[in-house]
Amino acid sequence: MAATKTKETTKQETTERIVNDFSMTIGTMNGSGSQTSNLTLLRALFKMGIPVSGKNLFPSNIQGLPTWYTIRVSKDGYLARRNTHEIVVAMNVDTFVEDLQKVVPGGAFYYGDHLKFDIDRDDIAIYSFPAKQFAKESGAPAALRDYVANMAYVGVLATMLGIEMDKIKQALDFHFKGKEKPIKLNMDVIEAAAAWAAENLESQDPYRVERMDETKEYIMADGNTAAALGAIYGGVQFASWYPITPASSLAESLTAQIGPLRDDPESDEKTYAIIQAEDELAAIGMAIGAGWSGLRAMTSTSGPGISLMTEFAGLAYYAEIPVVIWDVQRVGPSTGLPTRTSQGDILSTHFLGHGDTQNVMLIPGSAQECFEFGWKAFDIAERLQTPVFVMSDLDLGMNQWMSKPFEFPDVPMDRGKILWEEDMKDLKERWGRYRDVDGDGIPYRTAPGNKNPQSAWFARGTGHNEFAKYSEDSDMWEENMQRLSRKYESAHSLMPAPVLEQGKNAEIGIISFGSTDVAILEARDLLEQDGQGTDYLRLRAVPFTKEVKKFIEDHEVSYVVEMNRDGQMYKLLQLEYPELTAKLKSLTKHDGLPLNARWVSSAIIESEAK
Amino acid sequence: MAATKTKETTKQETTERIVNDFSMTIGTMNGSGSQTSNLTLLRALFKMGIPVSGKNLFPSNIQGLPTWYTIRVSKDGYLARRNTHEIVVAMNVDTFVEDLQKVVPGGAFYYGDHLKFDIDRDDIAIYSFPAKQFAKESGAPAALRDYVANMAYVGVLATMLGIEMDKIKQALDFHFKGKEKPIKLNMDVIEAAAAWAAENLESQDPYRVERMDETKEYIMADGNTAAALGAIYGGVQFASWYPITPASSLAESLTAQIGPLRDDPESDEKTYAIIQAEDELAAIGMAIGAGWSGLRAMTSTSGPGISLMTEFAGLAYYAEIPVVIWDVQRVGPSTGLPTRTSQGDILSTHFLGHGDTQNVMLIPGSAQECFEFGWKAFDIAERLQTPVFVMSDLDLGMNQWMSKPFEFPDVPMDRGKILWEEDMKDLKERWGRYRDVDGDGIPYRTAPGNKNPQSAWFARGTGHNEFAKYSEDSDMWEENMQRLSRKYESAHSLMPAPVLEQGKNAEIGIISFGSTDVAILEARDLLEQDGQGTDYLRLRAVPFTKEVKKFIEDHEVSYVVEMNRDGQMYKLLQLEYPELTAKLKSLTKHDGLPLNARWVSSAIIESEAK
Amino acid sequence: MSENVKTNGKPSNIKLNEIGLSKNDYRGQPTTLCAGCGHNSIANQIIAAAYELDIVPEDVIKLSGIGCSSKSPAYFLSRSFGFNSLHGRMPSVATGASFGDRRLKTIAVSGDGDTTNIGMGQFKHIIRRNVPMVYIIENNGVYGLTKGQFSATAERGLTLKYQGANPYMPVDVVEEAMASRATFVARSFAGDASQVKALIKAALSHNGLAVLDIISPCVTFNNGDDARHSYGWGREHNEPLHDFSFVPREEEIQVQDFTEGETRTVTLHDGGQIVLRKIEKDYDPTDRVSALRIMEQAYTDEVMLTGLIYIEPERPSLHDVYKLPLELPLNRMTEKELRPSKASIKEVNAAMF
Amino acid sequence: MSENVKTNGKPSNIKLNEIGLSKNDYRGQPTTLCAGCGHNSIANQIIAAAYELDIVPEDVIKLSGIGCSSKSPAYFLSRSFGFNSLHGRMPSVATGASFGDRRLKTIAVSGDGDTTNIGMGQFKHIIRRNVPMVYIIENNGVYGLTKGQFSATAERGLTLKYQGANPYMPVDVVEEAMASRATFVARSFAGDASQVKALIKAALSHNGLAVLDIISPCVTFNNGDDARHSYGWGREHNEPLHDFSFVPREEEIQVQDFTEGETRTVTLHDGGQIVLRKIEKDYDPTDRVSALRIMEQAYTDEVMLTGLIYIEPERPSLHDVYKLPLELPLNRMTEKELRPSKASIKEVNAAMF
Ligand SMILES: Cc1ncc(C[n+]2csc(CCOP(=O)(O)OP(=O)(O)O)c2C)c(N)n1
Ligand SMILES: Cc1ncc(C[n+]2csc(CCOP(=O)(O)OP(=O)(O)O)c2C)c(N)n1
Ligand code: SF4
Ligand code: SF4
Ligand SMILES: [Mg+2]
Ligand SMILES: [Mg+2]
Repeated sequence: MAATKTKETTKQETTERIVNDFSMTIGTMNGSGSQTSNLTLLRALFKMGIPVSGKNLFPSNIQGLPTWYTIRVSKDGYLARRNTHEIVVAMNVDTFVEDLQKVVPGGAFYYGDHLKFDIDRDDIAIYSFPAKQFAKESGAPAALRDYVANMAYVGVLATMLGIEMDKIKQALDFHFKGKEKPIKLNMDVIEAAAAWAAENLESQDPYRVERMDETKEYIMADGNTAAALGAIYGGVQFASWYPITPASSLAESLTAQIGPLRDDPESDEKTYAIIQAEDELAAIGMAIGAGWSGLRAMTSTSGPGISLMTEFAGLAYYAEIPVVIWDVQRVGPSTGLPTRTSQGDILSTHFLGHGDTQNVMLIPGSAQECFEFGWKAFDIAERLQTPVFVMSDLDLGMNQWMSKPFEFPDVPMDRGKILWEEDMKDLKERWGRYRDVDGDGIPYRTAPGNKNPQSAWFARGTGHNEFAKYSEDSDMWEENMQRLSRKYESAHSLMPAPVLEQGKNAEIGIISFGSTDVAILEARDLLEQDGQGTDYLRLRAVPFTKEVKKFIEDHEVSYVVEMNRDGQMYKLLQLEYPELTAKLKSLTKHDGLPLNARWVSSAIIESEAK
Repeated sequence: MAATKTKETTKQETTERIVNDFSMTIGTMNGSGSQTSNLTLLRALFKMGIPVSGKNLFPSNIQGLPTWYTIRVSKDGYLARRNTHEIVVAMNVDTFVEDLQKVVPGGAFYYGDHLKFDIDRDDIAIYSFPAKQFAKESGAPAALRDYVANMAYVGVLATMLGIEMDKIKQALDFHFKGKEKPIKLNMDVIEAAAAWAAENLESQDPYRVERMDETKEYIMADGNTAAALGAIYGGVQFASWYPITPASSLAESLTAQIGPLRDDPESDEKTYAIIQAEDELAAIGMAIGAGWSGLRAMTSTSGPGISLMTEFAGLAYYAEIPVVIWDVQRVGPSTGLPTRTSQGDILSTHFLGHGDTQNVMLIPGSAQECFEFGWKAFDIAERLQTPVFVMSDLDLGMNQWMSKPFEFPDVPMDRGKILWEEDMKDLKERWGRYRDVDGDGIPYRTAPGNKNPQSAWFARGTGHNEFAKYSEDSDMWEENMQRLSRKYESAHSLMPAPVLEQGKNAEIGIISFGSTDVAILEARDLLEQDGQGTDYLRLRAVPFTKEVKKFIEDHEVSYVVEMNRDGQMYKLLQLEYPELTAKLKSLTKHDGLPLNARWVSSAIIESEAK
Repeated sequence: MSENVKTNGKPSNIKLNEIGLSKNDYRGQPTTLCAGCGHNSIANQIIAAAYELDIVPEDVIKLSGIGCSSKSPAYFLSRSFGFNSLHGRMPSVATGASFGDRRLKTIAVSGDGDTTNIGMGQFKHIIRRNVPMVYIIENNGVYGLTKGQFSATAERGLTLKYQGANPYMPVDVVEEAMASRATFVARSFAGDASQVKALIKAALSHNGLAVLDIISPCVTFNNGDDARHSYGWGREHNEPLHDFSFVPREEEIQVQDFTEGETRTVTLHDGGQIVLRKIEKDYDPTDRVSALRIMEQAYTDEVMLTGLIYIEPERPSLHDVYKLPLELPLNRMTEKELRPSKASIKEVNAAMF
Repeated sequence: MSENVKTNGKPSNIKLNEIGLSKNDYRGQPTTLCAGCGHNSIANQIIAAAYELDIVPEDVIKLSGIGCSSKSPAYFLSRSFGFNSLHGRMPSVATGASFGDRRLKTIAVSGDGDTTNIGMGQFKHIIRRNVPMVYIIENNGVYGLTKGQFSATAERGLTLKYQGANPYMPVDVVEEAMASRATFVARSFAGDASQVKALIKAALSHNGLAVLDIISPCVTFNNGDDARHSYGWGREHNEPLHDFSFVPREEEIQVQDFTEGETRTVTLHDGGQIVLRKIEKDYDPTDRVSALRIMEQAYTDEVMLTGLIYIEPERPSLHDVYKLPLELPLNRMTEKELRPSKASIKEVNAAMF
């Protein structure tokens, strides 16, 4: 086999073994089916009880361009992306040279021996393996061979790192939903490769895995699936969407999962509808129509879609139609980097729509929270009668995360202030669609089909009085807009409070949100090692709850860490707490990659040193 | 005639005559042709040398709903809307009662005697006149009679107030472009009514007009016409638009005016194209295409259109396409009050587009400035290679304003950094579309048709390198976005500086912008009368120039006065000058009416008293 | 329909229909459209049709976009829920809205600008979806509400003051509906009250999307050259404040009943004429090829073909496709129907790996 | 075309065309589309057509929306200016872009999703405007770039993994173009190289909008049921990361030349078949009625009619309507042509009152 000059002679002083603590990156070509191999590795490690995370760095392309998958194995439970690569597996001829350079000194480099390159590094362990051979020998049909070939590295790594074969089997089992044929075909290749490695490769690097007991209480999920499931438990009835990376899989998961959970086996009738619209304008238009008609309605999209929804968002805000809009953020402006992650839509979404608007946003920070906000968003939208934006991102939405199990909603559904026939019988005053009866700025609504002859109202984006009648009256306009401000005030108390993590000897604060959570948690440990204690506040919503103010007040300085260029959340905090602005510092990164803990800690140290 | 009980007996102690200092409101039905009468009054007063302003308060409707026209006559040159009405002319049966109540004690109430109402006020002068009679007697064809009827009040007011007949003739002459027939028809009615009034009405109120010499240096213009003319002098070549109140007349003026000013009498070929698009998405898309192809391109719209342009705005920002977008603001959110004025799109337009964007905005404060920014916007857009938003509003755009004459551009056209064949011959380095050669963040561009084989580039909204090639590279993305930030920094110095008006004993500052100017100027005098000196900074652009910071620093407190709910400019100032936030106070009014000086002065006094 | 009945013991000489409602129960707010506007005629026929069909007003939802035409839902069926949405976007809002309670009838009104300019995409796509509803296009060839610019249905060469001559090919709503394979396609003229009413009734009982292209003259802005001329100087000035100087207050044009197969010339307010031809009696509207043929013939003959042009009654509606419940409408479902059991969450977590 | 000529004194055995350029001068960046994708075939024919027509690459602008198809302008004519705009919005951008220098040719590429879903409105309206350009729709019935959802041109009943069965009527691009009265309407199949090239050449010389609906199979996502089945388990799993497991690397389908009037069955990568029928030789494409007839016939026969279906050469293009200059293009005009004289400002002010 060894057609390449595999410098297996490059021996290293193998110091101690490094167990369950490394990052491994696999470079392949996209569309080559490597995802199954990568997920199998990730899942097997997870089932071994070791904290892991997997990040897919893929191009905006269907087939043929480089893609990398990074698995971080961390006995300490750090799940953020790291910039260092202890183990690299090269399967893509186009990136072989750069992949080789990625490996940290003392690390390990694996490659398929069909890639013929001179290898110029002797500070790392080098292993080559006959990737294509196992596929050929597997008896897989010719058309599937390239695909199965990627299983070779699974087998090789299993042997070299110590990944347990039955966990791999379990992963494949799950992946192929128990279908024997594909499981066997893949397992055969893996086993052949593992056996070959055992016989032909001698480990010269310190990296190993070993069983732990740290993942028992976790599941593995991507945020989009979690969101879809959350929506199902939230009683979603109408979802309209238009395909866009990285949001598509949210709607597609919904389509796939809702039937089994919601269909009545005794009836052919449905309790929901999911429509692929012709574009985002139609997607949100449909959802608003459905929200108006009394349904729990949602749409899911990403930046360009949000931009197209601008006019409709203003209508929903002003006509007070409950609707949930998931923005699985990717890098903008414009088409930007469609397969990279970002938190760049915070400001524009908050102010989405011409005229005065203040949009409510929920910001999940984990897959479990995607589930939770999946249902909670409907409660809030219906309670407030306003569009609720849930700000996820590509990293959270599309990557697999170790997550706490999803929890069944701890409160009954809140359908908000909606009146049906029975409710209207008891009304003492004439009902008015936009009357602020309770002083909280939130009016009562009715829905089509209500047979009370007083229940009908006319929804419109034009000026209206308390009875939803057309009005151009100046004072009426102003009063109604003031009521909407009051409603926004009321929104504060409905928002999920931020999560506070207190540190030892914490002098400084960190404020962050969303998928950066894992990087911040790790960065805090790094900072603590450097003697810098921190408190950490993870925001989960805009508007902010009172805890936010207190946190800023309580700290000399709070670093607002986010993944965009302009410090968008920092700006919102500035606007909310002008008097505290001097205590805030903005730290931003906007390279499209999941945030890296080391960057955070260094940036803070650097800033503190000033 | 006097079928109504006109209480002409209600005599008043006519104190002194009040000359050239009142507001007069005429209530009619829209679609009844009263605009010609109103404008005739306005223009005649203007030609008498008296400072005047006219505001049309009209419904979002074509025919039949109430509309009011308010003319303010002010010897002191105050042109803002007032809430008090010294003279009211009632021609609309639907609003008679409320119109009657509008008159200030001691004021005058005129009405057509075809309106039969009991009149319950004796604190004002009441005049009725046989509005329909003059029209009937005029010999106007039956179909035109209702229309001509409105000229009656012009004649009556001419007599009662002392408006000179030859100035009225001049106004009609202008209005009907010298066409004899309509001029005569209308003039006949006016003269008949005037004669009738002289004979039948006795003045019992103090309000009069007298010739002055205060308007010689002015013209009368609406902001939209001014903007169109400015664009023509700016060499506009491509304008795409979609009808929307209050922006339509900008494009329609452009259509009407460009031919005579730009067509070559010897050739049938054009130097421009104006296209009514199928919607705003297409309107801005066309303008961006044209901008990319090297044309001076623009579009004009209002709130809902701006919302629809969101995605394209992000493309233009990121691909760096020069294009000018006029936002003639009306009241939002949503369809809102389409015929009322607002400054409510400041924040959303600045952040328009998902991802990180910072849009440049010009803010004209007068018709003359609409003209000036009409041409300047192209210079700035081409210099910066970015969309430039010009933020006008309904009041400025659609009402007639006394304005300084338009000034021929004082600088040659700035086409920015564009390279043609000759320019490229001398290049030392390889040209790259997005290279920051000069360190100002502004790259060099080329346009289609350039025959240099190196000149072609591929415009895209996706990540690109300095040579406009597709790139997903993380660092490249970040660097390019940082360059765009640098470009925005460079933009600061290209922006028109604010206008500073210094007051006597000024302790406090007022910051405002756009059409509020006239109200602020008057409010400052009111404040000064109350012993409160003020300095006044009128912003004319975002980003802010250095004068803004200095102004805020130099004042204990600066009131940011604007016509929206949320204090949008105040927020932008807050974001730009966090350290100065404590010195800023927000004063907002969002009732859709042009700002009123008395409200401004009272609000400031009230706030200062605290 | 029963006439002059007594209800609730109160004597009444108002005509009541089978469900005891008078025509007043079907009216809306007073119109604010121009006197003589064709849109008002159509609103009246919606009122008449609903009244005569004994429809409970609360069983109807009414939707529109933005425009003079799109204001009209305010002028009929006050007791029905309504949604005056965004310019060009009624189809999407109506689609979503119709899912709330599938037992309700949906009546949607749009303008030619609303549907064929800004709304072209949504119009074409709602047809593909066959959402069960009546979709009326009040077609006047101009943007009424923004004061008279060309819409996409304006004839090529039509000349309007301030706008010049229209250089573009017109959109033919019926042809578009046919190209998108609509299941109900009809055309009428606002002034032909009985045909309009009959078609609305038919549309209300169609299980799918019914496209009604109703030519509805704008008395104020779409005035042919001659007519404009005859108004004289009243409109001949450039008025930047956009308040047109003269609006003829006329009665809405009404066409006397005429027989199928016949042709009738109608003179509009502006003196312009259109030629209406009613589809022949024995015409088979379920035959698509014939439909295309007569349309092409009408195009050649320069006549406006009116009547039910095409119908395909069998194609399942969107509600059928989505298997929406008939008994308990979606919008009355509660936690019971909508939230999976507490027990199920275990399985979900287990299935997550 | 001259072959094997020497230019600039340098000997060469590369074929050069009349203007001394080799085919390489017409190529673009290497494609990043899937091997076997029909879109690549079309890009090659654009290259061939431009080369054979001796077009100067700098005299072309190329535009697109977003999608796999819309990426292709990067893969031809590197020396031409290009604009990869927004999803569904190429028509508006192209309209504006074409005004810069009317002497340039405009080649625009779009996908079926880009044109008939999100872009339906702009597509219909650019046709009405008759903007002079070649408008190619690379039609594969799916959204390739977002991984295989239905587009509006997908057949009703088409079943795709994860998407279920398509319940909606398909949009027929040719029918839409005809309904909007396009002046040049053609259909072809990506694998029919010579027909594609011939039609592109014809389109390039049409003074108006030329709609080319080119069926361009997506090897990766639009795989018929059987075919999917035959790939076996490779695709039969729910993969949330959206990385489909198997992409067959095949050659692009090529159809041998076949004569006008003939019918040919083509087997796609997935085993599905389409039947192409070339329009008869003596067919008169300037006759609209015939065009409608043969389309309806093809619909009934369930064949894909290919060839030039309709052409109306005389209608003025948008550039004609706007009287754009031919000598000095708009985008080379300077202050001299664009800014009115200083003197004129006086008159303007005087005219303001
Ligand atoms: C996004 C947006 N753009 C523009 C407008 C302004 N606008 C209001 S109605 C209308 C045209 C209405 O024309 P049509 O649909 O034909 O109705 P008509 O008034 O003729 O009945 C326009 C352009 C708007 N409301 N929203
Ligand atoms: C506004 C917006 N919505 C969604 C997307 C995501 N998107 C990219 S390409 C595409 C579909 C492309 O389909 P098609 O035009 O048929 O091209 P193909 O890839 O099949 O060649 C979509 C939905 C986007 N880029 N922009
Ligand atoms: S402007 Fe035209 S369409 Fe609008 S209400 Fe008047 S007549 Fe009707
Ligand atoms: S996914 Fe389909 S359309 Fe896209 S490049 Fe691959 S084969 Fe072509
Ligand atoms: Mg219309
Ligand atoms: Mg496609």
